[in-house]
Amino acid sequence: MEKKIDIQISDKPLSEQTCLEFVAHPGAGGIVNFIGTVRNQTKGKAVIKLEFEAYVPMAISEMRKIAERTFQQWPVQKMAIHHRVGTLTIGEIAVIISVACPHRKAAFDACSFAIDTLKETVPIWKKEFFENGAVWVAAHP
Amino acid sequence: MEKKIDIQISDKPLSEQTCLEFVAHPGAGGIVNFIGTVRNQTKGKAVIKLEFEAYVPMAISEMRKIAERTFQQWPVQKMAIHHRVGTLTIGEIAVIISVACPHRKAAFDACSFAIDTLKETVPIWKKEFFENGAVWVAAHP
Amino acid sequence: MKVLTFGIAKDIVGGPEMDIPYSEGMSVLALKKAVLKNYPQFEKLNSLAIAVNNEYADDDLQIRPTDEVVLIPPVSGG
Amino acid sequence: MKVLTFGIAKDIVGGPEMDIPYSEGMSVLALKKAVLKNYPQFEKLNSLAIAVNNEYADDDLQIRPTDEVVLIPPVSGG
Repeated sequence: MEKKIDIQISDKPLSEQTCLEFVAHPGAGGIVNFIGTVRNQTKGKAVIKLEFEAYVPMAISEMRKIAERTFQQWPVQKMAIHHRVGTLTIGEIAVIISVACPHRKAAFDACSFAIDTLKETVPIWKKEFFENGAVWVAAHP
Repeated sequence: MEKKIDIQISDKPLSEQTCLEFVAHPGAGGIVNFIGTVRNQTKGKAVIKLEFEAYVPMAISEMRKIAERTFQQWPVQKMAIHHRVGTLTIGEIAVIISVACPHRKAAFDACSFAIDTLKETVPIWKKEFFENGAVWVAAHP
Repeated sequence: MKVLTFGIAKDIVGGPEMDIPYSEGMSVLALKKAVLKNYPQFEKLNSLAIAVNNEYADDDLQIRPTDEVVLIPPVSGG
Repeated sequence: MKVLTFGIAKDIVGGPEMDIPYSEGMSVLALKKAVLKNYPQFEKLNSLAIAVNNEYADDDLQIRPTDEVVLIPPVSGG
């Protein structure tokens, strides 16, 4: 059976082209890609770099669950979720979520759901490095 | 001043990579790309190919208006709208809209608004070719 | 007056432009009526707009002889 | 019992795992209490979950000696 879901965690730069080629589908009319990139600041403080750490087997499993829930809730044809780990500098891609659907509205909703859920459930941790110090994002109130 | 909007109409294959490179911005946290592709069927009838025709100067002008409205309504940092014209086969990319924002919610909303509006206002016409005949999409009730 | 056509309008008219008699101060509405009189098939379309100099034109806009005038049948880009 | 740590949990514990005394039939809740007793800094986190064999575990799940047990501090992927 044709593979409908592609989940990857990688310490190499992510490729939107790879995601797009994976989700390409002759019945697709709308593909929505979310690309999360490293911002140069957080609450006004300059960010120098980021580090992402993952509990890889569980992160893969949770990303797959998100994809499966997305397929259940919308008429998704194909979906890719790629997440980067390791050290990233400003502008680098941290995550790509690509969703192909027959029509665009579902693709927008499904992609938005997927990134929202990823940020809530997938065991990946982001450390932001500033001029003087570093913090694990979202760890403390 | 740095160019914030990139509008293109082209008879060559569109490149999502080109759009992504254009919208890349050190302050961007979320980039949303919409990619409209040619579907293999419409209401169950097999589509063989499509032709897009544009009234180019006005189409460019209307696409620019959409981008400007999008910048007014959301905290958009950069935006690209590329539309293909000429003959396209199944799976080819008809349109790409890329939007970069500091946060993802705005990027989703802005990109969705832009493609909805493009379909309403931009003078581009799509002809679908079937086994036996062809129709200009949306022309008749 | 030369009026440019695209998409289904080109098919209806049988070419990339049509000729409509122009009169000084002619409105967009008057132009639409003249088009419909010459080509009743336009009645069957979902909509018919007129662009003057690359902008959608209101019915009461007066057309000047030098304007670029275009028939805009229902659009379907994207 | 070995408990793996990631992110800020690794910093608090000072390494990629911690050792917690295991007792037969120990629940996830009991494990959490033991972790908090040994490392009070975990109280300050927004949340603290436990994963058992790659799944988020409910408080009443009983941990078996062969399970892979991981501390999951607040996630921040994407």
